[in-house]
Amino acid sequence: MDLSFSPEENTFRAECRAWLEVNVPRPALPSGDTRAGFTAHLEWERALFEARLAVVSWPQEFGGRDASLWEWLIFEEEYYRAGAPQRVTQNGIFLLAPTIFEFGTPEQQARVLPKMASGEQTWCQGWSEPNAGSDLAAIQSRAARDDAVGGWRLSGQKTWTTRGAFCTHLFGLFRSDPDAERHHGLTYFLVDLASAGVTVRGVERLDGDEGFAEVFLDDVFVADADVLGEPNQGWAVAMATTGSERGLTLRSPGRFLATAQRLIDLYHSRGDDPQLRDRVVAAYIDAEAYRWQTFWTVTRAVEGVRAGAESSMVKVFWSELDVRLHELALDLLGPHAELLDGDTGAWMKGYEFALAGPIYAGTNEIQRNVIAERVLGMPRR
Amino acid sequence: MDLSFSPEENTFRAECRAWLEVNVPRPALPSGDTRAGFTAHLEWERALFEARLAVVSWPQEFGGRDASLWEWLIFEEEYYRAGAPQRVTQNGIFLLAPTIFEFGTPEQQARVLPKMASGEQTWCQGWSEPNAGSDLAAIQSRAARDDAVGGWRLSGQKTWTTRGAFCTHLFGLFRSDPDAERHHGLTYFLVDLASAGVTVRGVERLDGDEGFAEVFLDDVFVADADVLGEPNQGWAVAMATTGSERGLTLRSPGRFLATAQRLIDLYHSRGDDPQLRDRVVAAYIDAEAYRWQTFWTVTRAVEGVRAGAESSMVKVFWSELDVRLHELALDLLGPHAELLDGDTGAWMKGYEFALAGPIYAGTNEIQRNVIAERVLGMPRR
Amino acid sequence: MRFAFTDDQIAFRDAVRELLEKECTPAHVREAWTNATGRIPGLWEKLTDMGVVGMLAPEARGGLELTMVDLVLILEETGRCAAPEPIVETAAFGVPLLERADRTVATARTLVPWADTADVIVTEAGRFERDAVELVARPSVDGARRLFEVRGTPAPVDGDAIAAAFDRAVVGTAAQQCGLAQRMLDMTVEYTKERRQFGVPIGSFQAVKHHLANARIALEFARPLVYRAAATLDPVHASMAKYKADEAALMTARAALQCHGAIGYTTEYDLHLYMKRSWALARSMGDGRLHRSRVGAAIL
Amino acid sequence: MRFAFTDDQIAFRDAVRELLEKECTPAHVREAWTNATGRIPGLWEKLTDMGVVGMLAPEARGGLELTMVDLVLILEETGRCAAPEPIVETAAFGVPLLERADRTVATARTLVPWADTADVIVTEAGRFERDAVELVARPSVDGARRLFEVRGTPAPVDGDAIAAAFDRAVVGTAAQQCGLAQRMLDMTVEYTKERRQFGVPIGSFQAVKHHLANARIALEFARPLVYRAAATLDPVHASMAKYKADEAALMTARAALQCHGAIGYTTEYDLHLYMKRSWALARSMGDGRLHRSRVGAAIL
Repeated sequence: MDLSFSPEENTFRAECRAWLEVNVPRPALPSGDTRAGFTAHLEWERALFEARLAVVSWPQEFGGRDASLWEWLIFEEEYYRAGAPQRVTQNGIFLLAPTIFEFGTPEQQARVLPKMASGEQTWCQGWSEPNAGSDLAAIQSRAARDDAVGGWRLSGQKTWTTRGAFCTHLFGLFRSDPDAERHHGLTYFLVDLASAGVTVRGVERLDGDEGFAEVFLDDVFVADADVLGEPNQGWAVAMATTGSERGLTLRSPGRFLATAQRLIDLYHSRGDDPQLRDRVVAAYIDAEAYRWQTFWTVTRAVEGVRAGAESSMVKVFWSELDVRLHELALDLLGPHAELLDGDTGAWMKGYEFALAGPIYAGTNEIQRNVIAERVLGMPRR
Repeated sequence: MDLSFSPEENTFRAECRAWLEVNVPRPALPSGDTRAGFTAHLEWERALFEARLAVVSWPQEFGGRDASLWEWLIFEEEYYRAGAPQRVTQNGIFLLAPTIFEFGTPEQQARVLPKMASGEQTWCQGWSEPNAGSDLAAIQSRAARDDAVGGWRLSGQKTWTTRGAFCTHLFGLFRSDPDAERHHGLTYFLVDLASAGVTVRGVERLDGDEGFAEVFLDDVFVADADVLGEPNQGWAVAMATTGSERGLTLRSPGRFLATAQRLIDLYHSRGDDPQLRDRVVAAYIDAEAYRWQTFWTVTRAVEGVRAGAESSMVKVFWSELDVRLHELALDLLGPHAELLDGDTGAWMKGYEFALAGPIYAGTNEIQRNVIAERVLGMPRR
Repeated sequence: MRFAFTDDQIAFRDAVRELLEKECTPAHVREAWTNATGRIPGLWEKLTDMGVVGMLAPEARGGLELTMVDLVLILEETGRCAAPEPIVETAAFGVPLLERADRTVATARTLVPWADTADVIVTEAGRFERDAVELVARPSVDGARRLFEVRGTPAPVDGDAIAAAFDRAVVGTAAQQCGLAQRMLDMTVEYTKERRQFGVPIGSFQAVKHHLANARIALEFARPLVYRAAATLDPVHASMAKYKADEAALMTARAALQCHGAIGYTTEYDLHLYMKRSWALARSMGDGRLHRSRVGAAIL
Repeated sequence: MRFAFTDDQIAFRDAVRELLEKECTPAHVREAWTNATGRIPGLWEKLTDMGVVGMLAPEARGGLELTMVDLVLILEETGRCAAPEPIVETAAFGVPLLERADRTVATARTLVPWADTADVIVTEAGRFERDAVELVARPSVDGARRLFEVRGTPAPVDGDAIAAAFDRAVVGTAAQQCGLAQRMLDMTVEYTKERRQFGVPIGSFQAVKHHLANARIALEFARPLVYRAAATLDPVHASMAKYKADEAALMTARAALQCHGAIGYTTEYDLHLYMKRSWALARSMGDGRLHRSRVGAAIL
């Protein structure tokens, strides 16, 4: 057991910290889930890309620096420590990219990844549908084969598409074999949202931002080159992405440690409060627990052990910790908790944002089923 | 809305308080769930009966004093306030008696109730079986008709029978129609445990007391006079008892208010502790909430509104409150929590006892299903 | 002992509910999010005409000379529809304090909702007349709660009278939380009966059932404390009521959102109107800390 | 950074597990409830022979000269089987304090388990030799934990050394709690797979699944804190570890009992052996209050 970082890792940390100190936008950018904010965020992400910090763990040819998982973690810790903005490119980088690395052709990798890293193309996830939320396998949107032009025609409706109103591209699952049921006969497509037949309608989220979209597809043409993996194998391809979303890559411990530290600052700014002190301590310990569980998992990942259903435990823990951290902040703020402005207004916005955690990427109820059935081996029914 | 008790009720309260002050055994009796303790408890219950305080709400002819529900509540508050012993006759008085009042013949009422009130006969509940716990309708014990002698022959096994090793009689459900399934074809019997063919084996509970028993029945004869309600209608008859067990009559608010008050005394004896202060306050408020919800329910009962599935809410609330109160006491005791002796040893015993609450009389998981389906009207499946 | 309302009280409550179901729909509340006042045009007059605003005022001053027990049921209804009106502030706090029913009152310890539309403002600092204050708007998460910092020179007020008025407002706010919890619970039960996933209504899943059963239990044990406090007007009883009602409302809001899933997370759906009100009220008229402290000081 | 155990450490752990699965079965633990010592005859010698007791002692004094990282996995195993032995007290606390492996040590802040069978007793008051103390037996809810009040004249001990020893014992107790949680979880998963009600295994009910999933999550996030603390031996890290491990063990005990139902409530069934140990350990070597205070003092 060796709990120290190497000199190279420490150098990398120093480089990240120094660059972020100078470059993180002050004052903070407006929400990236508004049209104006999204544009401002893309500028920031461009700067990050130019410093080769946008996708540190990717190969150099696609804009990364071949960083190890440890370096990626270090980058994330520094990123959140510096109070840097939420990444509006994250659904592409964290959800689509791992799938492209695993299933994409060299042509797809070369075409998609660099523009994703630079923010030139932005990706949203088109999985949920009005009747397919927790029950993802109930997808009804169709992909009809069009042999005449060597491609497919997509029709249907996707919903709860995060930042769908601002993104340029969508990745999603469509039913390519109308006779197959549930998770059979689905295909994974990459869709340019500027294509003819696409209509996007922004939907306002709890926090007032237009962070969701409904995407309507009416006979939208997609070429064979934009099928990811094999036709009708979309479920297996998508499940790799699901692992990423639930697991390590989306929610780095740096985020919750930074929130816990802000909570401690808030606690101090309000004067000692014996009624809430213990809850602050407990929340901080939980953020530490999350960090060390991540180190444990990363060590195994580095040694080639792939996390399976364990990632469901991670998703439940971070999403409920995030809610707890913000609830506690609101309790500390007392009568000022409802305010959206001033020094502390970010806590209420953050609370609203945190409330999405236990719902998206598979509700925590579904995750607990997965933990019971696949980690503990309890009977499905 | 009138929140005052009448002068008569206050007089009754004063009478109870005065009598209990003089008569409650000091020091406290040994546990009623041991053989020696059971005998000592019966002596106490006899004294209570002679003071006409054993069954205040019953008609005078059976040993009561026709007290109103309000007077019964007053008696219970005073009983727990005085630190009087747990009632070893309670399963008869609170679970069987309401059913006998509703379904019993005048002969059964006259034969069973006075001896129950005086403690001459003691009753245990024979419902659970090895394969019928939460799923009560899975009862397999059989009642075979014996026309030759005008009665029935019972065979099978009952389990988790509280105080079964010490009681003289058992009330229970047996399958009288072997072709009927689930809750059909059951009959409610009153069984003398001294009958030929009965074997009782005591089982040690968590707290080390022999508080459970297994009751084996091998061709035990029971006369027609000991069928409660109609043959094959046992389920409907028993459900009336279930309502009592879950609802008002078993867990009077006095019990939890008395526990909350002892918790406050314990808190003071340890010196102020800001870490645990809030939890003590919250627990006390919950005990008060339970009291006022009871007053609300009793008012409706007095006006003729019968509680239905609402009693499941009561059962979940009191049983989890009881666990919380005791957990908090153990946390206050810190390193002394594990001790079984001394001034504070009763808290650990009480904790073990409290842990049974969320399990018996229908687990709290089942109760929550009932609340969702029958109070809220959510779909069964 | 009779811990229940009279038929008259229930009938009055039902009449107010009927009014509010027509005049304070989700669409009305949405309007208040964006209009100039944060209130529903005309609603205050209708409530005044029914006698709701002046329930606690002397008959001679235009009131009904009723008690907090009568009022508490009505305030629960104003919570149930998330009425964007200073009704607790006026009917429970201000009217008996001023002994008149014709002035709208806004009050809070610090940030005062609907201060711009009130005739009289009362804060910890004292009493302000409408035309002698400077108001600085601050945005609440609940768009229909127009919050203001109040600046000016207050007139002193009688401390005991204010304390009694505050306790009535605490009970009134607790009653609104019960109404909000009931609304969110009802909406969610309906939604989970209709919404199907995996081939069945999601309300048939045990996890969903248990979330909502827990919310229902919390409400069941909060309400009697609120009604008791309305009858006794004891400050400690008021604090117990607020503490449990806040708990029920916050727990129900969490359960409601979780059981709805993504649709509950949009502002197109109505749930957020009630959820955000419950978040704000939980920290208004004394938050959990304050009320637990008051109870603790009395019992420990 | 490599936050994992070595193959050798795992192999040693497995060997100890194999021994304990044979020599510290539920039947053995039951015996310790009723025999004269509260310990399992012969087990201490076998643990000593394997080198477990003296892991942290210098080689010259009969030890293996290993570290707390090596020991923590072993102590987790002693928790998993609820070994009724002063192994944390001796191997983690006493051996490195005394720098020798041949004396059994009993220790606690107040009530000392297995004090009657130890060579040396250390409390907050100081150090007692076995033959110079008066011991007053007190009954623990865990019948295999023989507790004693210790009376006599202690020899003073070095405060810093005691503090370091205490922190090791805190980590060791936290490791035992993880082992206990794992055992109770495993037992309950097995039971709920077999036990049928309503025509299906009770483990197929979502409420049962979620109880046990919650226990599994708690354990997942407690263990790394325990291993981290074993590596750093930082007092604040030790407190974090104990706090989370206690939480995991207590939560698992509650879930395990609830999912078993009545059978878990009998002493004929084995669950209570582990459950009662976890209740006792949660308040030993510093309870939640102490450890939260230590963390709070460091971070706030």
